Amino acid sequence: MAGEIKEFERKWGMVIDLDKCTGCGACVMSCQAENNVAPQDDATNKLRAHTWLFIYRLSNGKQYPEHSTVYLPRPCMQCGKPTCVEVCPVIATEKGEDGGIVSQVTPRCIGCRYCMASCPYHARYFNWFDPHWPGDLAEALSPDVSTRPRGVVEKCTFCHHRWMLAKDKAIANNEDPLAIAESEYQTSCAETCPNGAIYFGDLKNPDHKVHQLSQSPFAFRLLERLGTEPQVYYLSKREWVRRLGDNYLDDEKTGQPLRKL
Amino acid sequence: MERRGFLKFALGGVVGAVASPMIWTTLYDLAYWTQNWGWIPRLKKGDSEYIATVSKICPGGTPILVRLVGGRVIRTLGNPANDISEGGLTPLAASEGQLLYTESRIKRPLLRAPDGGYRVISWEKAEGILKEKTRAAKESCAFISGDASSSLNDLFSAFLVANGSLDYFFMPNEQNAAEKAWELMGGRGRVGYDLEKSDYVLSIGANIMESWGTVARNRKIFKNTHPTDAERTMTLVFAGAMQNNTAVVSDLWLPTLPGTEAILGMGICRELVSRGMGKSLKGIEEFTKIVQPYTLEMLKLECGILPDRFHTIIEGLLQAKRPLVLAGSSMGHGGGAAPIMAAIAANMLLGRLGQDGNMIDLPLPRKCLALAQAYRRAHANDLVDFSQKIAEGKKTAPKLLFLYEANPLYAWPKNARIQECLDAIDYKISFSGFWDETSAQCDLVLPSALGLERFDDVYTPYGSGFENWTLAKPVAEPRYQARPAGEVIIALAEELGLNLGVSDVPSLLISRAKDIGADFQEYLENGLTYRTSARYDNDWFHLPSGILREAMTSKIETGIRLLPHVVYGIGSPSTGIPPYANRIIADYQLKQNLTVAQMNTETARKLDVVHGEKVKLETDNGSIDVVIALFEGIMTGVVSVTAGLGHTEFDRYSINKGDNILNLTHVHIEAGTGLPIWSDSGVKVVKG
Amino acid sequence: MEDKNQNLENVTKKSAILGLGPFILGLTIAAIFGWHAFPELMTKELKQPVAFNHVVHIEQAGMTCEDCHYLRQDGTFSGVPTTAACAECHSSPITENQEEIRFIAEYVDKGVEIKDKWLVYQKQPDNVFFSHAAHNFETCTQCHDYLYETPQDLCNACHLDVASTTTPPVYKENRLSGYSKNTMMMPTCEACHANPEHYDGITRATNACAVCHK
Amino acid sequence: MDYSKPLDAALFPKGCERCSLTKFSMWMCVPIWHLIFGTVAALVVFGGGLGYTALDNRFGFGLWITLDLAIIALGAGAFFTGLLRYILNIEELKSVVNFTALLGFLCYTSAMVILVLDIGQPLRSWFGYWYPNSHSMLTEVIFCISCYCIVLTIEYVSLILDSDAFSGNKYIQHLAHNFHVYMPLFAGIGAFLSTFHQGSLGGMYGVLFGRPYLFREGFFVWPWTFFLYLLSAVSAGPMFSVIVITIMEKFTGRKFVSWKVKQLMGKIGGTMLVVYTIAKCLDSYVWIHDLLPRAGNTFDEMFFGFIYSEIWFWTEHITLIVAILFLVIPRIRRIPFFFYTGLLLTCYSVVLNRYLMTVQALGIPVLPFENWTYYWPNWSEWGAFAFIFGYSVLSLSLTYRYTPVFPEEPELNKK
Repeated sequence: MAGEIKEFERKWGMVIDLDKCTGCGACVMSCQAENNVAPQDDATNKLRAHTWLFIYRLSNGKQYPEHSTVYLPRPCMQCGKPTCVEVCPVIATEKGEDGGIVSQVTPRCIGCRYCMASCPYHARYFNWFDPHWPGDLAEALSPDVSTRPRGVVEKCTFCHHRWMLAKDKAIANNEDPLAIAESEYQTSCAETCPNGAIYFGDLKNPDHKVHQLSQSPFAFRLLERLGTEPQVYYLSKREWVRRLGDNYLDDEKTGQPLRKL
Repeated sequence: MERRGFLKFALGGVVGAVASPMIWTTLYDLAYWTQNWGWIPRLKKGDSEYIATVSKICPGGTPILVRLVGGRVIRTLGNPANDISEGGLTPLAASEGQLLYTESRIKRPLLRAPDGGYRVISWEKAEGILKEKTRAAKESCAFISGDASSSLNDLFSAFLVANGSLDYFFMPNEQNAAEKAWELMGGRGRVGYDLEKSDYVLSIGANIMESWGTVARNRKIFKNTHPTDAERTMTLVFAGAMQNNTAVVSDLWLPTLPGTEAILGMGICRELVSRGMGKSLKGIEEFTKIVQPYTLEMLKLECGILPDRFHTIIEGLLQAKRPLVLAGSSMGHGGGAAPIMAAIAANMLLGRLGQDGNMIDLPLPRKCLALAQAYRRAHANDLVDFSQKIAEGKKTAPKLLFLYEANPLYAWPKNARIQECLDAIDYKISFSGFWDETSAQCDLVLPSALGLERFDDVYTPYGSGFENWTLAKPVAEPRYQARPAGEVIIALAEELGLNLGVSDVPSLLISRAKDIGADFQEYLENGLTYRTSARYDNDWFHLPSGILREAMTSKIETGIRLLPHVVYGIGSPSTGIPPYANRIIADYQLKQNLTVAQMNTETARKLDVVHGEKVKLETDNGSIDVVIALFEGIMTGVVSVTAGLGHTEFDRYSINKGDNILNLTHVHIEAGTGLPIWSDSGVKVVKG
Repeated sequence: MEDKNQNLENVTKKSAILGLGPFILGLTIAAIFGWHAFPELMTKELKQPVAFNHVVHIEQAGMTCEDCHYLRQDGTFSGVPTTAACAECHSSPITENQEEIRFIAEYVDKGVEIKDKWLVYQKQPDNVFFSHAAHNFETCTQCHDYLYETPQDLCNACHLDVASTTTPPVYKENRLSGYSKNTMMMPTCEACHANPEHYDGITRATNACAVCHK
Repeated sequence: MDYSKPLDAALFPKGCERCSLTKFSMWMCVPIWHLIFGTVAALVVFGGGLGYTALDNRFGFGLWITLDLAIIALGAGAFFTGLLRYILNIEELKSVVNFTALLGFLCYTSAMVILVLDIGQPLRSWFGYWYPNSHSMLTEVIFCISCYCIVLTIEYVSLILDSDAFSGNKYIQHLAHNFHVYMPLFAGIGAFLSTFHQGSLGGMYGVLFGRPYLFREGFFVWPWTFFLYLLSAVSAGPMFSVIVITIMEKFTGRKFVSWKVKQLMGKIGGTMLVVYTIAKCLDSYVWIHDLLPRAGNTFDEMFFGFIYSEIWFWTEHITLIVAILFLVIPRIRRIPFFFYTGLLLTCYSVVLNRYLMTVQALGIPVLPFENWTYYWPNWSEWGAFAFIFGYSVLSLSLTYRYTPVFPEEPELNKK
């Protein structure tokens, strides 16, 4: 009954170079504007704040001056074997067959939050209240992503709407919609990052940057031992950062290259 | 039997109802209703366009693309076609679209009534008041500009000069201190930082990846020199008290206490001199004497540096082909000229000053209008000095003050005495996009069109490595009754019969374009950044002596040091915290309405405080309530607090979110240069 | 006790003949209400803001469908024309038609956007992404050429055939859901999207949620 | 009219005495106040959103789900007693089987009420039936609980129809009789449905492979929390019924069920408890020594501070063992103090188990760089608790007053 790891022709994935992230939050700002995430009066309670893309500050656990810090942006991992999809009672979320993006159909969602309880990455967010755009902020709503009412779960979709729009653009220009260039479909966070820390593309397409990067000896994924097979890879040349990507017993070695494509 | 008959009738009714679509369609309709609740805004479709322009709220002049749908501004994106940023976007520039619509925008001209409240008035009436007040004040007027990189400053300053006043001021910025340092050391133009060509960048105190200079460009350079899948082509070293945004990606972090940037710079100079660098430089003997006290021992004591890392850096600087030393304050301003002078001297010793990949002498901006003050003159004006003198009664307060997107009340420490200065001025007029702290004390508040609604430009912002110019153009009609301040001033000058030599803002910008050789029309259309390779040669420079020696005598804080941490995402004094930005304020920066003070375990142990404890930070200047958060990436004896919090005006996203760090710091004067310094401060941690 | 049983039997006999009466009566009333009265009650009829005459525009003005309803360069569909587009011809009245005069007075002159006011019969809710680009005539007619002889036939597969109307049909809206009665519902989408024959070859469609939902 | 009797005496079950209507009405104020408070809380949540609760994105499940799981486990007395009585024909249990059905009905309907409150879009709740995801354990739960709720409703209705108020109506008497004839069938269906959803509730947690505290695989079959939940429910269910009966006896001062039957219930529950405890301890052992280390976790990492400390984990286990001692050894079981303590300890352990699996499991940081987070329900969540408490007390009181829920009551209270 446990979900199988699904393989598709395309596999949209992300590679985040942690050695280049300054934690500035430009990606988070872009994400919100792109996806019509409603603002909140107070977002200091991070357990109630909608951050489809959340930036963690990691520590190597040592004292000053040996201490080292790294910022880790965490979008939805778009797991190959998602914890959330199997558990949804109403099929409001599914592993998309067109690139393996885990969708969230908010009009179907009944808000039981079982998917949130299942996700070890906390990538899912519940609309505790109705969204509110004070003043004229609703004027800035993008037509590409629907607004969500209270009582439903939402999450990062790898800006799936951009993929749909890119395909339509290709059709309108008599091009093959399934053979678009890497640059035609980029997530909002990836294109925004001033440091170029976020790469996005088809993990299976050798022409795409993420394909090679995901096979780097410095690549790792979060909580890989759970078997979720995330489609988001992280890169760091620092061993302690890679080790923080998963739970290890003290006597276990880490830092081995991961090749699981 | 009646009852039984009725029961049958009812049963038939139920069967009939169940068999009809009534119940089932209603169930569906109810669900559809929940999917389209009327109180939740609906999306509006339309055709998309992307217009290239430049961010006017991001001090680094980030190029942007504005997305419009059906003529409405939706959001800003990075502009991949512009090689300044190559598509990158700072968090502040990312919020520019939403800022058009916030509640804190000033919608109509407001006039303060005698009871202190504000009345909405018409633009005609507002213009009448403007005219009357300006005419009455004559030369007794002053102007504060919140936008240091705009050519509009020439317009405003010309207007001021035409009225007979030279009191033109800028909001706090590092530019003033840097230009001073540059000038003192023989620079003929403006200091430029050729980061692109450098292969070793040592940043002393300057948070170059977050808030110093042309951030989007700095970060693009970092991106290109630090490829993910290849060896880096530039080494980035950061010296500062905390693992901030720059330190986390830098290749080496050299901890140094806040306020000791100049000492570290001198220490580096001493080390370079002792290794025989700069022998042929003029004044090297004198300079050798000046740097003599800054031994490694002293650096360890005063800056808290780690000797091995210090030596690695010296070696790195010596071995690099095109090393660059630059300096700035952790706050982005208020650090004085001494650190920058020391950095310039270090570059001279390295033999790189004026060369590729180092500090270069960019041309001085020429005036667009004959009447305007010269660049150096305008940037030499010191608002702190002006304000303090007025407060002390050593100077007569002007009768009239214009503020343009400026919020000095928020942006300076209390003892800059801005409040007293404002109180002493008869009439204050604010052109502002947002309801900020200073506007809330002005007599006339005029809604200023924002950067996306007006013609404007960004002309060689501080931190640039070359002379550059980007045109900002209106992508949408000004919302509400906002008007471009430049046009209002031109109209006012006409009314008063003053000839500024310009008929409207675009023609001012055209003359700027012509002056630097850009084709206005071309850049209006493509929205790109025009750049020139103009620079002065470097034979005018000389090693600093007297002034630097004097500047180095400025007071150094002891005890627990306060380290302000400036992050762009939280907005600027003139924007407040943008609507979506509160999500990027981390829980180690703000907790509910309390500012968070970060320190390491060792400091906490010394102070006998624990994680999560509420304490007061106190200085002679004031105190703020904070909650302690432990963070090991910070030097022992240093408390870091995020700047940009603690607004009392703007909207729900800014008001009462933490405390303003400037309530703690205080201004003191740098010896020799006379520049105000306020970025460093000692602080007391008071329990209970 | 005896009497009671007797009564009970009588009743049973009677109900054998008459017993179904009340049941059928109840059933009929409820069914009529459920099938006819209730849907009526739930429906609100709305008139279009302007009595737009498609026939006149096509036959007399010689316009084509694509003059107003076209695929944009970026692949999105223009939908209903904007006031500005109408004003390209109707900046001032070109006929004596009262509706035209009113349209110009109320929309063109005042700068009111007709696109926001026009009622789209096949209006999809915000959570639906329908790609006009993907559902194009060239692709569909590779197999379904017998169904769609002209592009208009394909349009009419989902849309009302408004092109042949001189006045716009009445717009029927559900009071509760706010949906147009003529709008396409998910089963219609699934007729193709859940049909594996569309998964390869020319259409390369999928039934993934996010293909139609945003 | 006999004025020495309460006004509504005609409606009382045959041969049973009840307090005066005035006294009863006063007593009714207690549940009604709870109901009012609960209703206010529910309206706030329905009207304004779940933001009015203390739940957050980390604790998507909180008090409500804990409560849901707990009352469903405790309500398992209904199906298990029904199974023993009607299928296995243990005649003695006929004196409690009505009551366990009633208690089951209350527990399950309460659970449904909370579920409706707990989901963000109650108006879409029917999606669960109409667009079911056959892979989801929750779908199984939804279907089984609703079906079983119907079964329990039928059982409850038959109890109401048994009431003396309807003794004049032949039609209803016929109907009631028919219900009784088919009761074994209902009991069978109920047992089948319950087995599945009690298990599925455990399965719901056991399948969460992203949660180290919950995930279980291998041992029996996948996922073995399925059986743990079932076993814990069948042990605690009958015991909870006895506890509630005893509390009611204390309140009314009358006897409803003989000590012998209670002992029998305790014995049955105790026997099941032995099986459950063995399974639970094995489960914990394998979890600590196999599953956790394989995921790179240690036992210590699952606990933190006081509220998340190991104390609760050990309490859960130790109370089970103590309860077994009290309930399985006949000599100890016969002493009322130990008997009732045993029952209470079992119920406590099962409720604690549901709490730990809901709140502690979600509080544990899975990502190595995350922190522990805390959750404490607020008034609106307690409101739901008050609601079901009021609802249950109200229903129990009314049902007890007017229906022969305890067939042996007249016999046991003969003076």
